[in-house]
Amino acid sequence: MPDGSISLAIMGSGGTGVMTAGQLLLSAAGDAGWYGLMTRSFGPQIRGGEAAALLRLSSRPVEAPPDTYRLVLAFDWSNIERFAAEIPIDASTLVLHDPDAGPLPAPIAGAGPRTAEVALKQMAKGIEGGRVNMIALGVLAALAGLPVEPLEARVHQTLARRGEAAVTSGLRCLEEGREAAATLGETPEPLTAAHTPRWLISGNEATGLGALRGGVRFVAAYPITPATDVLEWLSPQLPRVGGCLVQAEDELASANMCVGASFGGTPSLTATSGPGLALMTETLGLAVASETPMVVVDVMRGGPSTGIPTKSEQGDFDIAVHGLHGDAPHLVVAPNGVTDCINATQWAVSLSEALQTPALVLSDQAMGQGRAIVPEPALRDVDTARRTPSEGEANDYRRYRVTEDGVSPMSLPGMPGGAYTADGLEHGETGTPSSQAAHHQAQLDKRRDKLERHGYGDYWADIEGDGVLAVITWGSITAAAREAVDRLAADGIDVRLISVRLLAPTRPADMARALAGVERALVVEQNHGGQFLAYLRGHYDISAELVAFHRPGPLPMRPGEIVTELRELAKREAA
Amino acid sequence: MPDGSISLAIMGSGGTGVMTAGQLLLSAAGDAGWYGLMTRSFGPQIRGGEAAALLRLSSRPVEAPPDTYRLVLAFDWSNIERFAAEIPIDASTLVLHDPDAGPLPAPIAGAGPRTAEVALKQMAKGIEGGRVNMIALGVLAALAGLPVEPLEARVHQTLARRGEAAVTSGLRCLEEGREAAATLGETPEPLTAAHTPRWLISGNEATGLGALRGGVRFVAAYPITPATDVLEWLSPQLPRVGGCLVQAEDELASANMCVGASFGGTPSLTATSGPGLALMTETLGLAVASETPMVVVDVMRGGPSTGIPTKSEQGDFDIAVHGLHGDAPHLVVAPNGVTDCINATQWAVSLSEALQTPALVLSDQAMGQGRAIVPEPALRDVDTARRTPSEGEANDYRRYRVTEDGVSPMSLPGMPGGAYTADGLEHGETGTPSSQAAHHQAQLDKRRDKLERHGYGDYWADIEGDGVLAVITWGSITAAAREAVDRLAADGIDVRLISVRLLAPTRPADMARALAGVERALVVEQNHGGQFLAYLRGHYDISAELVAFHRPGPLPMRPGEIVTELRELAKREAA
Amino acid sequence: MSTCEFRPKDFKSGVKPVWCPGCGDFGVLNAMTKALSGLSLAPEEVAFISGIGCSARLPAYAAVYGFHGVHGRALPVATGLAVSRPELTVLAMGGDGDGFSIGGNHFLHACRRNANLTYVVMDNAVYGMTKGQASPTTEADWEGSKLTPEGTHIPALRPLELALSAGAGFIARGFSGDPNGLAHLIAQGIEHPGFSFIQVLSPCITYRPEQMEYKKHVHEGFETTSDRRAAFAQLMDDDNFTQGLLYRSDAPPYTPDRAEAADLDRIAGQFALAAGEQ
Amino acid sequence: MSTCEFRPKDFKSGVKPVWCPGCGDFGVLNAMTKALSGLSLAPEEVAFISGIGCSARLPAYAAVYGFHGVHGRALPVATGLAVSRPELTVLAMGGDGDGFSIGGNHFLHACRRNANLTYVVMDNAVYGMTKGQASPTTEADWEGSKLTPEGTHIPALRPLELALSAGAGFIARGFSGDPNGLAHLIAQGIEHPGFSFIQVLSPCITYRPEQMEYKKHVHEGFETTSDRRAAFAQLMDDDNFTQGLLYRSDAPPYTPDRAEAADLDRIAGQFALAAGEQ
Ligand SMILES: Cc1ncc(C[n+]2csc(CCOP(=O)(O)OP(=O)(O)O)c2C)c(N)n1
Ligand SMILES: Cc1ncc(C[n+]2csc(CCOP(=O)(O)OP(=O)(O)O)c2C)c(N)n1
Ligand code: SF4
Ligand code: SF4
Ligand SMILES: [Mg+2]
Ligand SMILES: [Mg+2]
Repeated sequence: MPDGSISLAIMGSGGTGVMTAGQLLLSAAGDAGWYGLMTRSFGPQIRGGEAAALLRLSSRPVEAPPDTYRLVLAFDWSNIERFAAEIPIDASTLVLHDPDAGPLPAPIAGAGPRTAEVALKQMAKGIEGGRVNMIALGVLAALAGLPVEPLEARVHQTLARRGEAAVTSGLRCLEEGREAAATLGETPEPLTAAHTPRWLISGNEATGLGALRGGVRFVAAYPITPATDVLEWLSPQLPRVGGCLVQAEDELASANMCVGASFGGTPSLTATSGPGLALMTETLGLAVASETPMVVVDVMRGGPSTGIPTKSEQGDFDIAVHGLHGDAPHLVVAPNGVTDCINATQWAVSLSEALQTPALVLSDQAMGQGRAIVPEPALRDVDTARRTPSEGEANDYRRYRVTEDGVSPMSLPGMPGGAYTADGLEHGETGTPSSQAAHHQAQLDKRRDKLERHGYGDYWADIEGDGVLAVITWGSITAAAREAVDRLAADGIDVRLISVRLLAPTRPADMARALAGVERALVVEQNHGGQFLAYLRGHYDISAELVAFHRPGPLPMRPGEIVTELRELAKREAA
Repeated sequence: MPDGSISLAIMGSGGTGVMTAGQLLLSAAGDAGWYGLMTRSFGPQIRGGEAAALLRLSSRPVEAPPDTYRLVLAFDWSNIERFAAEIPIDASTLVLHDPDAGPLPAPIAGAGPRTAEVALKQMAKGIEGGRVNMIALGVLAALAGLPVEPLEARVHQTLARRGEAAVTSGLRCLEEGREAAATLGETPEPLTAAHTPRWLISGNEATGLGALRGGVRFVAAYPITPATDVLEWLSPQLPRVGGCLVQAEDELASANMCVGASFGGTPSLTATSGPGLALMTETLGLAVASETPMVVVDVMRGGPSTGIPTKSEQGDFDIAVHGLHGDAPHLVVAPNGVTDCINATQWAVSLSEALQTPALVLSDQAMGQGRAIVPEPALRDVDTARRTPSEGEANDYRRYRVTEDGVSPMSLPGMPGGAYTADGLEHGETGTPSSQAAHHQAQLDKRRDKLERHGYGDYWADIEGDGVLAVITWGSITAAAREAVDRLAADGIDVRLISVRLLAPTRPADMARALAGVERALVVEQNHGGQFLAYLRGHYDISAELVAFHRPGPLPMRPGEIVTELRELAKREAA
Repeated sequence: MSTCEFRPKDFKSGVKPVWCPGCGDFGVLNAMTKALSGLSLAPEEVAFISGIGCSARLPAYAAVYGFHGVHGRALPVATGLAVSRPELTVLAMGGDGDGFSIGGNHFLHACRRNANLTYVVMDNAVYGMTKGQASPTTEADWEGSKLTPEGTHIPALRPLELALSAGAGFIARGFSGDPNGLAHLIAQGIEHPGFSFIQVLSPCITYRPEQMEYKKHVHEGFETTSDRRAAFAQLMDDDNFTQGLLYRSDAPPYTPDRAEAADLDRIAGQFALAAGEQ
Repeated sequence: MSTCEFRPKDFKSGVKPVWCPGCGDFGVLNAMTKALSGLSLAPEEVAFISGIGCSARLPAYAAVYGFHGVHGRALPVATGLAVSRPELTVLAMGGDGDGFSIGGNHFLHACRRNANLTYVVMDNAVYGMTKGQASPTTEADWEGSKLTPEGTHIPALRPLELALSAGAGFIARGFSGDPNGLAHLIAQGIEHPGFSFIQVLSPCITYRPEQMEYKKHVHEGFETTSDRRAAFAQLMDDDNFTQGLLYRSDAPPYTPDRAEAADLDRIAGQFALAAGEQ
């Protein structure tokens, strides 16, 4: 773990307020000028099951999960066997537990951590209206070295609506927690505060914001975990910018509503997860053939089928890139961090509008539901202008005219002279259905060419560092890969990081440039089959040796795992 | 064109009886002991639009389309510009046309064919109840050298239900046609008759038969061109073997009905085309995760989207292999000829049952709706036995038990002690939902391993010939590739043919053996993007140089095109 | 009709229909163009949205904006358009298979949602485009389909009853053989604020040639009501050939929430933390 | 009930439900096991088929054969099973979102098709599993969902009316708070040959805590009829809380054609040509 970062896990059974404690700690850390990330882990119960809040607080921006947790605080050990694998600990971990909760369970004790008892329940009982989670918050904040003021302010703000007594009791709990912490003889990590502007945002909120900034003004929604919060965040925002959201009866409807709104000229989006995406592919093919822009955000979860709805995985690469029937080139964009969800989604909207083809945004549960304190984002400018016919073009208007760059002017309902019928049947330039080979070839070429000929600029990938070794990756696990690269750099081993944001279409020349001089590259992804690796092999000509590193979810991809693989790679090179 | 084969095209506008003439010619040729193939080409009208019957008759089994047509007979030139590209002609072609239909249109005249007038309309008028198509049939049969008896017998049989006058008039027409042909001074190709047993069957019928032989006893149906005839053929057959067919409200229902019936122990199937397959992928993922056997036949047509419903293309490779969300390994089998539709479909059913995972059968319009006279098929034996729990296993029954070969015994409703809940949620061995990493990994491994560890035998591909050059292909265009290889062999150039039947899972060791010694391989497929090529590159380690040859439909892939590419390949090798 | 600026033929595109000669859908196309002309609409203000089927080919034959989508999904496409561009006149259309079989769920929810659009179903009780299979409105004992050669054994769906129970606010039945009457119904449907459903008996002369008799069976009879009870009562006596406007309610059309403007920076502002003060 | 060989608890699997304490679905599970026990069925002769949702988790909690499929598709899975294994007792079940939103089309067609199965919808007028969005049966002005914070503006669906218009032959409403009454309805549904639909008011105490009041609202009232007219009339007066069996018809259940046996060789024989005689 790099200096200036501390990781904590808080866990307990339903109703104990684990998440509230985690959120307060995160926001207070933000107010204190720190950076941080919080993810949540829930049991299968709809409500009130055991839960864990997993935090990492840092002096520097941080989006990767830690390798192990420094501090683990358990209210109780309810169903710990379901959680244990998600909270790696080792001998350096300090496990704080309530003696009332019984002995340390095997999965915890086995790692041989340092332990200390904190009589949370008993202390809470001693305070009028006292709550276990507030005491825990006091303990953890003190052990993390978090200044008192911002935490008290946040607690004050949160409890205020429950009345003064609640506030007093909450602050009392914090204090007792702090005192209990002082008796443990631990020295907090010295985290330094940033004085730059920062945001507190989740990936799903960032995706929503990116959509609005990209110009999306129509959203069709069908709820699905873990994408629902994108839609729920957008719902009250859209009317404020003149847009609207419609709840659809299913994903077939939501995708087709987007087609209809977009046909009318309104940039449109829906968000879903794997099972919903599967239901949308027929309509995505229609958008390809009819050249209708639209954006579908897929917040990936464990698959296949219903899979593991609340946990992250990068298993939808294949369906996103190859899941449409027939030859149906389209855009696939993967944000590679919480903040990047803003810009990447915005970019997807503008590419989709400019290229008149559907764009998929591949996010995932870890990034989407991860809540991070990030540097104020550098927002990219984009203009989402759809090409409409010039006056000249409106005479003899041909909707699917073959042009130099493959993009044809698109008239919108209401424009005189521009009437045409969009069609998912193969068609000639006017849109009239045709089964002739020449028309088919021309339109297939056009639909491919417009994607290949577009200038995507540098934003197609993040390329960092140099060296003959590389990591090639995509999506949320980029943060872990970046941290791994940093750690190797600290050991004097240079590794280039290539995080591909534009997954489709391919960028052969750009990739060749990015990989110039690279001899071996580790291809890192979080799925079982190595879907991205096969794509790189099948669709690119890469001379560097590609070494696979992929494993499925639900455990987050940790920097240390990648460090281990990279060290192997470095050794092989030396040999 | 090889010796002993003749190709003919008959065309005319709606209601002129083009297809009847074509079918009579084909069946009579069958009765005469010949082999042959007939495909149809229609205009966009639902009924009565222009149409062409495209035939190839031969002394030897033939399933590939010809490079050019020897004989073209036009009743009229209605919308010929839509057809011309599908009926290649050259200077050796004899175009027979009715002077009443006006001058030869440009797309025909341009190729500089030999021409002759046959006054079809006028002759028909001269006969009581005379019909143009019967006269044409007489002309063509004579020019093809078809013996008179079988043709007269077929015409007799067909017209009998319209009464004696119709028969007399039909036979009269044949005779006048024959006489007209005699005046043209053409010498028919000397086709020899086979005396071996032969079948007359379409690919879609063969698929239906294969399904029944594989044990399918439940079919759910939603019509879609060009798959409907699979379902329509099966409908009256199923009850005869104790099965049944249910017409569903949509493809979501048809796929899920198959899941339900299969859960109950009945081997189940549905047939569809691209748009319907797109709607089924969520359910296919469910079948993967819940380990429920089922077969989906995709009779491919032009894509993307609604595309070109009546024409052939191999564009659904990607969605078939990669179209499911999450890591969802399953079976994809491609019949490589009309007859092979029987065995390959039967095999798909039995693999699906044995491996408890869904199987896709990738057929296409050309093969599915092509009607061929073939040697009596060598039917493969298969036993479609699902593994059920032994008595010992029924105590402590665990539906998803991890076994050596990855296949777990599957109890069926009605079996005491075997009750379990099948689930698309990730689960432990008993089926109880779980989001634990260890369960996820174990079940993902198991679902992959059972496919990879199975012994598929030699039937995974057809491998013919030897040499350092190869053609790698799949599906219906295998016939054209085989003919191309034969032609090169006649020139002394040896080319190995590898027609892959098991598209998924991959067979790395088998492929390595098949390609041993091959230096360059032409990868031939009928789609725009080269989907199979990318798969071979991405998922196999092939040391031979892979050279792309792919183009979209709707024009059939002709042997001559492949010959040209192979000659190029052979030249490069020599260089 | 004296104020019309565009004649019915100005609403035709000139593309030759793929329909069989004699198909009922020709009459529906005529009725539509007549209705639009009568309402003094300009072609570019109108959008025709369809799924897949013979009948669903209609948009390309009109000179309006059209979208020929995928099978069964005309209504959500039309809903997206109508809701985001409320000033347009949006008509959705297609066949009985498209609308009641694969598209049944969207029909149900379009009736409930009541977005401002008009849905015309050309009902021929058969899948024409795929060459003659039974649709939901096909009689249980029709033996004309190879897929169900002994009939489906499933009673025909009653579209008007379904629409009424699902909450539709404008429910009518017309006949393609009566383009004037049909044009009038369509015009009323367009003028109705909210979702209007018009079932049109439109014979398929190729796969259901017996439907040429429809003209003998159709009869006037519906008395327009805005009382659901009265509407149900009429449907209990319906022989499936009663013509006219059965039911009209004045429920307000669906309009999703739209509020006053905010700028994007203000929206983004919610994520900013107070700068660290330590 | 004296002949029962398996007690209600023999139909429980022992898997601990994920349901919130107090969720109405516990009562439904109890009613089901009670009904099965009362009908003297053996657990292995019964199959529970569901889609996705809190309620759709039910099959795993019963000791019968179960299939927990994908969202909205319980009915086609159940239909495939019931039609191919007619000797089994097949129940489909799930929530109002699963059944009436994404699954609406299958509901419609299951009502029409009349395959022999029983469909129990645990209606809580909310999407519980995804944390509280409006479902088709949610009131138009319910502001509890973040997705539609000002309400959906869409009137709630009336499931019984829809089922009746779609052709269902057994239509009832029960309440999870009355497991005995519900068990009786379920038993009747199972015994009815054909498709039986039972809407069960089953409160979601987490996202619709106000539904705890349901027990005060429910009341007897339906008079079982086999006359559609009379059934519609009762529904016009329904306040959505009337309990009991509303409608039962004696339409024969769907059974696809099955004929006498032929062997595969005979079937293949149709393709053989007479050997060439030249
Ligand atoms: C997803 C999908 N499934 C099936 C089809 C095939 N298909 C095309 S049109 C049609 C039915 C047409 O019937 P109907 O809607 O009644 O229209 P009609 O042709 O009778 O006017 C079907 C099943 C398709 N195009 N897409
Ligand atoms: C295709 C698909 N879309 C969406 C979801 C997400 N999802 C799961 S359950 C559910 C709704 C559940 O509501 P209901 O059926 O009423 O069941 P309840 O939880 O209220 O019992 C949704 C939308 C999904 N699993 N699959
Ligand atoms: S098949 Fe029937 S519905 Fe289709 S165009 Fe012909 S007559 Fe009309
Ligand atoms: S969320 Fe509602 S429906 Fe789901 S288990 Fe809890 S109370 Fe029951
Ligand atoms: Mg129809
Ligand atoms: Mg619900």
